[in-house]
Amino acid sequence: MRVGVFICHCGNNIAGTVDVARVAAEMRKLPGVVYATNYMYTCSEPGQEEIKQAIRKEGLDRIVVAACSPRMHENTFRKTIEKAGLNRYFLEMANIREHISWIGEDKELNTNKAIEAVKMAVAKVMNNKPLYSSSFKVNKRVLVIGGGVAGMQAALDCADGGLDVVLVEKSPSIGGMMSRLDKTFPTIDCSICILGPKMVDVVQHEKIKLYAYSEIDEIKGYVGNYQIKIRKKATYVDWSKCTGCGACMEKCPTRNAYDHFNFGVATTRAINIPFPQAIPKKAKIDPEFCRQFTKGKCGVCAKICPTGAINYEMKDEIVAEDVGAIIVATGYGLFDLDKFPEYGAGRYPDVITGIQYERILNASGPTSGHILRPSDQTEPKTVVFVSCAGSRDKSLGVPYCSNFCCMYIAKQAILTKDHIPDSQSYVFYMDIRSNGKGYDEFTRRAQEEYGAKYIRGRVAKIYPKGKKMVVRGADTLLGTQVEVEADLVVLATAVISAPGAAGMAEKLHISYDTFGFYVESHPKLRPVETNTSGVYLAGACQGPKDIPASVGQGSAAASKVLSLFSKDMLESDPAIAQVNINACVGCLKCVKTCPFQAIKEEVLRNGRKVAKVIETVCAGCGVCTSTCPCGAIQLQHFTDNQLLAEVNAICQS
Amino acid sequence: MSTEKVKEAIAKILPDVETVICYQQGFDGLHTTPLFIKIPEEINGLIWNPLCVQNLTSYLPSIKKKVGIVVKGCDSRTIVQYLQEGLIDREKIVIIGVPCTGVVSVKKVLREIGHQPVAGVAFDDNGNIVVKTSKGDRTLAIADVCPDKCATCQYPTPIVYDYLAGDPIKSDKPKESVHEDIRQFDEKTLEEKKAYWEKELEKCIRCYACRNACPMCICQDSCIAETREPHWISQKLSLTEKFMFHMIHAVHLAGRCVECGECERVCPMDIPVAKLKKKINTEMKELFNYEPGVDPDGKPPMYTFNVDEVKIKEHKL
Amino acid sequence: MSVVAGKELRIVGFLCNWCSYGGADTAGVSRFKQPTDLRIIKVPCSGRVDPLFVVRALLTGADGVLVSGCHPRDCHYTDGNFYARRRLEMLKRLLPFVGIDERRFHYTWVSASEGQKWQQVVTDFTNRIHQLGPLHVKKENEG
Amino acid sequence: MPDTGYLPKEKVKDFMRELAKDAVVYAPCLEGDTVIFRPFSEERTLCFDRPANSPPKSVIYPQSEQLFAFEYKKDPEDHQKMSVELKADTNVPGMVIFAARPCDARGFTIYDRVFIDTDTPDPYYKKRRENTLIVTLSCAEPSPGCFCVGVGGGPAHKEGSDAMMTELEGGYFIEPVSEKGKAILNKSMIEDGSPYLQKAQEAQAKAHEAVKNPFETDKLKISQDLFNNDAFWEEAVSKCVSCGACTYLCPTCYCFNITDEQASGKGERIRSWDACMFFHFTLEASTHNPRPTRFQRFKNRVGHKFVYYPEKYDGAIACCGCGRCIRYCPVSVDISEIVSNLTESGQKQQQTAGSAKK
Repeated sequence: MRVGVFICHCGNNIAGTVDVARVAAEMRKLPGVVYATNYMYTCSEPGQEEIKQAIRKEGLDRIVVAACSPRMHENTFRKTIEKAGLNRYFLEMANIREHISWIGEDKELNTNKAIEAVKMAVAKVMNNKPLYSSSFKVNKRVLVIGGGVAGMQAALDCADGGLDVVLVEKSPSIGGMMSRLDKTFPTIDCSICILGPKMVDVVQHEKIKLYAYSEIDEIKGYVGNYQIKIRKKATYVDWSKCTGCGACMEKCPTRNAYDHFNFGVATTRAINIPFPQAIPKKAKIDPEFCRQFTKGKCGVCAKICPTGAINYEMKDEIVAEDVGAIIVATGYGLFDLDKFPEYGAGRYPDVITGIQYERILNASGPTSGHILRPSDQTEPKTVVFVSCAGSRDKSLGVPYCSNFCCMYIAKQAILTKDHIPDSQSYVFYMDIRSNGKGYDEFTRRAQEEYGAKYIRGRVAKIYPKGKKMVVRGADTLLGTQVEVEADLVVLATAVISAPGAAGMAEKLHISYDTFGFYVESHPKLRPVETNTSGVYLAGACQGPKDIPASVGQGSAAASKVLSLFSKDMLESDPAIAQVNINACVGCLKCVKTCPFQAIKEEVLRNGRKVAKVIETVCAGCGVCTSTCPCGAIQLQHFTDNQLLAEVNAICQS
Repeated sequence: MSTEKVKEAIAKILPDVETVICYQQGFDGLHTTPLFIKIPEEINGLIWNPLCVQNLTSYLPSIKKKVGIVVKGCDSRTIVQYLQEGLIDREKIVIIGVPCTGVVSVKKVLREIGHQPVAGVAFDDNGNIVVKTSKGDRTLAIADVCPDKCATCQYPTPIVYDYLAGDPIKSDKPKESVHEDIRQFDEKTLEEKKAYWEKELEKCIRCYACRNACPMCICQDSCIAETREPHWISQKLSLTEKFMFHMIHAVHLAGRCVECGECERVCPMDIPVAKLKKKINTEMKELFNYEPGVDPDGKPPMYTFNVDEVKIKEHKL
Repeated sequence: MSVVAGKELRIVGFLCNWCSYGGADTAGVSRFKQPTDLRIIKVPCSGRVDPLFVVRALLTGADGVLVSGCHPRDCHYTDGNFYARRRLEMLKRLLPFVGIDERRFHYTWVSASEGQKWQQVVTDFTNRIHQLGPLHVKKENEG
Repeated sequence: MPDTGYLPKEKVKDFMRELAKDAVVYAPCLEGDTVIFRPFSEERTLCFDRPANSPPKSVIYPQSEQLFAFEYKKDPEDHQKMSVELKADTNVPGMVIFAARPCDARGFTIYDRVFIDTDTPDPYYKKRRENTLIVTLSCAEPSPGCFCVGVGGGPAHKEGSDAMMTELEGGYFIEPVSEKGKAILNKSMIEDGSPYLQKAQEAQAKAHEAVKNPFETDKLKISQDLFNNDAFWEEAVSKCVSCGACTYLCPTCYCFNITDEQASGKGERIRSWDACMFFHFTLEASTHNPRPTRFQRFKNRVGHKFVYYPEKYDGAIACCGCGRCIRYCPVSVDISEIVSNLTESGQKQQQTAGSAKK
């Protein structure tokens, strides 16, 4: 065996705290290693060329690259050695950057650790076997989860690219948060006016199959071949008959149903169409409030419906869809008002959230676009906006910035002045974050042209005084206490992950961070991919994002799917389990523990029972290998002998 | 004694099976050895007494034809565990259960009589074994020379059987007593325990009698103690390798050991190897309320999980 | 010597590829300083970690072994870490019975985003092993 | 100098201390209930009253021994060049096996034919054998399963011993067998043995009487028909669990395996006992195994001892009848019974029994 070792300086990233030349020199002393060198940037074009040259010149048959994390460049170097004629699995990487040079300060210790890490990689690579991918057919359908603006954009781009799209939205209408907004910054164009046509495009696109008011029940399979179970929630209205005429809604005797679309700013009927532009424009019954369900008798809507669409007996229905890729665009949630007892939120009707204010501003909202405060339906003259209501507050578990509040507060201040010219807006802020195109100009306009008074400081307390709300806070620039008597207080509540985000991630087998936002493959270079191949991210499910960013990511995710589907066949990862039938005793414990049902029983010609791996289903976790008592089933590339070689390299030297 | 009842039961099932596995007299009075009965005449060679210790069920998985087998309460746990793990076909086994009041540990008897050659053995009606040697007779209470497992036996009557030779017996041993020896041993300091195992395992000659006699060691010819692919241990006779082998045996039996004690009974060097497995059983009981070989519908805990593990707490650093 | 005598002890870490290896990467990217004793072996899933690897390491020279995987419910392979949890807990309880201090073996869950937690785990575990000192392995007895 | 010696019981330890001055003295010691040959030291408890669980064979023929250590070395000038450095430690201290049983000592003579009396003697075995003095203790009564007289030995058979002790009331009568053995009579604790000669001979004769010969003849004759009959073996050893207890406790089994163990460019070649009872013993690299079943392996064990070895070495049986394989067999397989059934007289008995069955 002729092992070649390449130690990367990574500029000063590694060489700064690791003596790379010494590592290379030590490696040259190692039996089996016939070539070892250090190089400034191994991942660079000339760096890769050097590897290829050395393979040819020195006749290397195993390669170790000591550089950054294999999560970064393993694929790069696999391709490099493949080009030089070696099997791609004859590569091992030693992570001497993330795991060594960046975290240790002592150069001597770092260097020794790097030597050890490379020795382990050499020990492992000498046990590597050539592995060959097989290819399998791709199901060129894509599932988009979430029908907000990001999901819609992704669905449309995929559909326009010729793919069949299954779009699943959990609420009764697509449109997401954007459909609730009044105007959008920094252009002050009408949100639904630009979103509405997109929504229509979605529903009319022949390549898009829309499941509204539906949720993902189960996801099985792997890239190219996912099996999805979708739960169509019972609406109690047969949507194939419902024309969306609204007669039922008009006659429904229950008037106090919670209005999810309007975030409780108004009430709605027990049977309702969420908003005029809803797509699909179909009615659904909210059994929590419907008298037919709560009291057992009513039946008004059933009587009134001209098409006889009402069905109180309706049950959830499970439908199956097979797809080859998944775009996750499940959006975000908002911090609960109850988290701010000091702001009286939830107790005082005139302390509301930003999104509730959007609905009040909106012409199709409950107040028909007139700004009326919830308590007495009067026009507020003094409006106080409180930014960072929860955001950037470690004690509330939201240390991050919610990204777009600064901008929508400026927008809402402008709109308030537009609606009520003699009004005065105050904005309590920590910092103004307005770094998008045209954003800073916009916040300045709010202050300079629309006279919004920006006070840098936090609000300590809000309490009622007569009909007014007193907002007491600090002005940290002046170093004084401020009190504003407001008619209406709007809290820019923190953006949090969507409810149920963690559960969805678990179904998708993708990672999520402490806050429930989904983790991308690489924060810079693979921003829409996840670590589960075939699953992509779009929009605020990955982190707080405004509309342009969400749309951009939707398109990006779509382009990833399109490029994935540009091939008819995909290559399978050969690092899967393999059974040595001579050693297998047929106890089939591996069958019991395989998380993917990828192992089955096979009877050999001599009648002996053994385990058999279904190659396309095996995901390569290795649970079977650690289950098998006789080592007969081995996860390729992570076999017992490979891991033992690493253990021995550490423990026995 | 149940000897006649066992013989009757075997005569009854013999036409229906290929072989009936039971016991016969061994090379001396203290030892019995398996008897494979194929024809009725061979039934006369059978014996049944407290020296019938060996767990005969370990022959079952390798036999393809229909067999009959004689089991004590403890032996029947192996059958239950085989059923849990799908290692035998219940249809192909006819079980003659014999309620048991306790067997005799040959090693303990030999210790009592100073390892003298035994001329003969008899049993009286008061639960004693009478051992004849050249230096005279020695009467020992069976309860004093029984294997440790008998002292805390919870299943004197077999858990599964097709025929029961005798009347069922209920255990009179408190349930808490079962793991008492393990808890007591665990009270020792780490250094004491380490020294204990080093001294004991040092004696190991790696003959693998413990493994080959173990009914739950299903790998047998594929055991990783001998393979090089994978190469877990070498053939060196170092303490480390001996230790490693016994840890392999114990870990592979986690949640599966039916505590028949065969590993310990057969060890020519008298190493208390069953203790390691019993320790894991104690933990399996504590963690998952699981006892191997008791419930045919049970699931071995290492091959299943709960999303929320009530008893497993996250460990702090 | 695999470790720098007097400064380091031998600590072997088995990290799952998707969460904890990523978490260690995150810690690196964030330049969260850590002790240097740990040697990392990458495995696809904590469910791949046969408890016998831990035993082997502790018997042949490691002073401490750390296993880290995805948080329960968050396994890239759905159930791998559920199996790992049971097996590793079993091992943790078995070790003191054979005279090995169970504190020398730690298993935990660190996600790819938890760089800071990883730093804490490595620092605390390394400190603990240093407090316990080298694991005295009896000299090989040929016979 | 007298021809024989006498060692009073109270001087045994002194005598052993004397021997230990320039040799490692391996003696049967009690550990729990187990008797094992251990290097003698003051804190050990000696146990002479029954044969040790394991014979002292590992003293001369270790269960695993390093043949040599190797290390791959890189040429400092040219790292492409590599050499292998070999190191063999052939130093063997002087050793004494003390109070082994005559059968144990006789076992070594079976090895000698294989490892020493050949064109290519094994240097490791030879050196250890030559450096070892074997002082045996004749057996006063047989242990369970003993059948030494059936294979040409006996409780006071001297083949293989350098000197033999016979226990009498107050001490041990000592007969030197070899030149090496004679030397111990010089030790100060040893008294003149001639007054005890007769008593010792009586004791030895009595002991000989007490041992049963399962074959009822001194000239064993194995029936080839039966030996080559698979059905016989299947029937005879269906209970065998195929472990290595019989082999590893056997003073005459010498099969071994050679393996290399290597990590990080250095390692060792070791020779370790192997056992024909193990599946892996004959497993070929192709995965084919000529002896896949337990009965085939057992047949080999019996065959080696009672057929193949005698064929090769002038009728010498490779079994010393110590009975350990019977005593310690997990399932009480009795090799003496099997061999006795394999003889022509046994065959006749079997046939009559078989016809009665039918």
